[in-house]
Amino acid sequence: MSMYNEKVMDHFMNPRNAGAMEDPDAVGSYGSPVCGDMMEIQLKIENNVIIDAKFKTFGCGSAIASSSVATEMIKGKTLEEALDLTNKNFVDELGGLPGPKIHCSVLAEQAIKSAIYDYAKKNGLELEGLKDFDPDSKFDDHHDKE
Amino acid sequence: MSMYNEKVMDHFMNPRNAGAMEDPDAVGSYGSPVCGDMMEIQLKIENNVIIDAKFKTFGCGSAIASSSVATEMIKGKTLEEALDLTNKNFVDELGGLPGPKIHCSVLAEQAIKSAIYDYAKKNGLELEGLKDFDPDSKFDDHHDKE
Amino acid sequence: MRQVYLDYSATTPVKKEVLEEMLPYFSEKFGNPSSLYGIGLSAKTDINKARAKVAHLIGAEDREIYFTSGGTEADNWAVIGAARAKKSKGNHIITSAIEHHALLNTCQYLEKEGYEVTYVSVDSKGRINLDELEKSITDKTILISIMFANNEVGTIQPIKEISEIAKRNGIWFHTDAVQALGNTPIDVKALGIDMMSMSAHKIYGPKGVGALYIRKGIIIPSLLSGGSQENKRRAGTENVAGIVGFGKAAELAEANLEEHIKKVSDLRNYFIEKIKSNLEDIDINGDMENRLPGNINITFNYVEGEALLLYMDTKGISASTGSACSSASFTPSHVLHALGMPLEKIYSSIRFTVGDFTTKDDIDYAVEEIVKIVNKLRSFSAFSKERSW
Amino acid sequence: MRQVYLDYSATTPVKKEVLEEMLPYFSEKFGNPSSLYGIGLSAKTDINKARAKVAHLIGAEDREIYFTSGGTEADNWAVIGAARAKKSKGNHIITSAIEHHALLNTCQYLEKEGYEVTYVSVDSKGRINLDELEKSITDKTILISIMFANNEVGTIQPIKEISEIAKRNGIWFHTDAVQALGNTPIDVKALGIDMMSMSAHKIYGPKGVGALYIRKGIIIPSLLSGGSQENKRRAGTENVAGIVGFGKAAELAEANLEEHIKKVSDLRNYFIEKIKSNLEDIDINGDMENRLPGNINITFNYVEGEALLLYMDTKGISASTGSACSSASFTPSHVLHALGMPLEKIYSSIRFTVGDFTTKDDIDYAVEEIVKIVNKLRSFSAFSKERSW
Ligand SMILES: Cc1ncc(COP(=O)(O)O)c(C=O)c1O
Ligand SMILES: Cc1ncc(COP(=O)(O)O)c(C=O)c1O
Repeated sequence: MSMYNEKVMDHFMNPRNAGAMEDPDAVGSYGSPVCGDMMEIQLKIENNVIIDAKFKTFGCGSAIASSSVATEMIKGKTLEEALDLTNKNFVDELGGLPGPKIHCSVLAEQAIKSAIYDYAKKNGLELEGLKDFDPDSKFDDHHDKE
Repeated sequence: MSMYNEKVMDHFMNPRNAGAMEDPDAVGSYGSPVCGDMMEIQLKIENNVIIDAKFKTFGCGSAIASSSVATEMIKGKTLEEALDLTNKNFVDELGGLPGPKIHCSVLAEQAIKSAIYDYAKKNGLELEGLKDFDPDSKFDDHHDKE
Repeated sequence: MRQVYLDYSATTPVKKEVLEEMLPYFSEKFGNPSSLYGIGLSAKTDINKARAKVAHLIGAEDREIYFTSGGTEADNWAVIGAARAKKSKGNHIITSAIEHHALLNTCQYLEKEGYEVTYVSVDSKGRINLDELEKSITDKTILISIMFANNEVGTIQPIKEISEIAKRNGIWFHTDAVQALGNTPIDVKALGIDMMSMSAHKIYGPKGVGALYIRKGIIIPSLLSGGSQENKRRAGTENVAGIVGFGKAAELAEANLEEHIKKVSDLRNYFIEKIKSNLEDIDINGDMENRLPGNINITFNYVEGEALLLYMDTKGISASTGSACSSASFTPSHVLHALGMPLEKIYSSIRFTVGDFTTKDDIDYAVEEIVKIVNKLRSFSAFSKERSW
Repeated sequence: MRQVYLDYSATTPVKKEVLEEMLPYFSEKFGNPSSLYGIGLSAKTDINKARAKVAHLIGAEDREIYFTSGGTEADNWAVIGAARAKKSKGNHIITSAIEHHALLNTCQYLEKEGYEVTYVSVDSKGRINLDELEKSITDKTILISIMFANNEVGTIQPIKEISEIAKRNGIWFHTDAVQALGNTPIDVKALGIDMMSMSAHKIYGPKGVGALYIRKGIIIPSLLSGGSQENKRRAGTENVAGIVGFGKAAELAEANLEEHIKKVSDLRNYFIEKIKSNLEDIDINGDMENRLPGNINITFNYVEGEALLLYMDTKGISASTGSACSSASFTPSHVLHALGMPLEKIYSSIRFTVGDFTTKDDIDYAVEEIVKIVNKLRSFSAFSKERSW
């Protein structure tokens, strides 16, 4: 018996794309250790398409599982497609997270946006999906305070 | 298992001198149904000595056991000797009563005094032991109120 | 010696099926339900299964059931909780004169703090006066708490009518259903109940576990604060085995309800008829129409109750004077008093309750012995038909 | 899969001897202790035998022990009871920053009512500052409540010194000994304790039963009112089976105390040595001198605690982050915070507690698995020795 479903547990126990790559084209991160969650993401990008992704996460089960599933989902996607993905897509792909844990999936969404922003900046791209992205936004404590 | 000791239970289950006699020389009572305890006592008296005693009691286990043991104890005693007996003697003879039940033994002491008073009145006796006895005293609720 | 237990209202034995369900939770599935690992989470799941069973028995939603340490805690919580939650609205509580001490003493505690309490009277059968209830409402009234069924005389109150009065006046309605649960159909939604107290040990579950139904939307502060158990409303590591047992007992109560009521009320009526035809000068107290199926309350005139109980005990027959918790305190029943009975009759009254394990044969034995005992005690009582009180 | 339970501070399995003692009280000896007949009176007697055992374990008199539904109720009762009893003297309570939520939340509840509460700080090992304690006393101080031993880091407080400060200033002293009971010698008289909370399920007894020691002479109002159980100070039909189980657990705890402490602290030290020599970048939190024998609290730097717990769970290893009851609430431990630890370290801390059924072999297995897990999680953590937080 576990608080997470089987799919979450699988992504958590056998995270896909965990680790680092050489010479990433884009790097992003989100979170803060004082909030108990921090994700770093690295991307390889060719012709506007994400051809590889790696993550490093300090965080709870749902943070790690979201990192895993998110990196899987963005591979093969164009940058715009990747920017369209929200934490809800990751949660759905995972088959759901317990209520107080849903916010942890925001980590992946924001880290991905941050990496693509890094790439856009370096390559002078203007991407519709980054219109509202503020790389300096304060990291909100996305945990439920109770 | 019972709240009373064996001796009390014996006097309660097999009360000595329960019932009534013909032509008693003295009759007394104490208690009130509204207090849950009432004892009536009848005595046969010869030469100042109690030669028989009978009781009728409406009351709890300790009231009945005290009635039984008290009537046993006064048989063969002179009136003065009987008047000297207090509820403590009955309790001791019974080997003790539970704390909140000790007051029930007062019933027997007072009923005996009341019967001897009846006898003294009818026979013009003046008994030292009745000096402080007030036959019209209000019946105090001798139960612990809690 | 033969044992005939006729005090099911005081407590019931834990049914075999209930105990079996509880057993694994002591030494194997012993995890703390607040833990994140397997045996903790599964304990939590099993508590919630029990919650669903209790909820189903009374037509509530699962999340409206909060487990407590018993009926007493549920009563204390409901009343003190409502008093604190509604402090700004008012300080007046309406209850009845025949409530259990868990309720009455809590009200008295609040009275010392300045709350005002009206104790609505009951008629000679133990039914509350609805008119008086409605008239006693003021704009400061914050709670009406009237028990579903009385523990001593078994009278069932007109709950629906009371809840309508409460609703009409915008007042919360709590009911102590400790005795009613499993003994009469209860649908909290249809009956319009806002809060309801329950206890496992009256329905063949374990002692030390109960529940408060709190209708969703009602917010009262915790009585026990601390950890975040019970959706943060009742702190303390859960009595997992006890709760699981309560769940099973509730499930059985629901499955057997009709049969239980039929069987037990037949036995009750058989007892009453039999004792009536074998003894003179007895009164049957309470209401024969609106009555718990197992309850029998009899005045054995001229015989003091405790003496009768003890004689019965020596024959293996268990019954009680008034409620169990006041049996040891030797004070005359406030319930019979509220029914208008004179003290001497109160002292001479005994409550018998039959239950699922009672047989006709038990009753034959008990009545036979009781008749002998009453006759013996009457033979040397200070009172009698001739010398009446 | 192999199961290694390392969370004895969250709860313990009921010992076989304890369960055996409890079993007859469910369906056979099921009488209500307030009843006057045999099975009622014998239940009462057996409760009192259990009371004597609990009293003996802590050097109290029997009548100073009041059974409750657990440690939480005992804590709530002691604090609210003292607050109400001493209202006319003052409204100031002193406690510590590292108390269990059962105490802290009760204090917060009272603060809302206008009481004032001082939360004395602790040093980095979790020992309270005695100077600060004494200085915070005012003429309005009515209660000092400092836990005997902490549930997260296991630090044992200087109880005698605290009680002397309390005595010197004429203030009642309550201590939450839920974790200390059965894990360190306790003599309430020698230590000068006025009230003390206990819980059965931490000493191999059942969940849902505890006790409050109230020194004779101390009078506080009831938290639960109703029937006249527990010498009229704690109402509610007694959890007879639970109380009997608590009694047996107390008896065993007393008989095994020395052996238990030796065995468990040896295992603890073995665990700590072993993990230290197999993993870098870990911190052992708390005080190695004044510590509960079974407590181990470790920060695994760069690895988040919940993730670690879940990986451990898949290997059958049970432990917890902070206290069990806050594990499910995902808030960083207030205890580690009070010790001055930064948040990221708090998130990376795990409490292990070894107990009577732990073996050396269990620890070998657990440490081996934990090392593997920590290394794996570190391999893809956002932080590391090189990229420290
Ligand atoms: C009507 C009623 N309310 C409350 C209670 C108290 O319940 P518990 O014994 O579970 O505390 C009882 C029984 O003792 C009862 O009969
Ligand atoms: C120090 C401390 N106090 C109080 C409690 C609460 O006790 P219980 O779980 O019996 O309510 C606990 C355990 O949960 C504890 O560790």
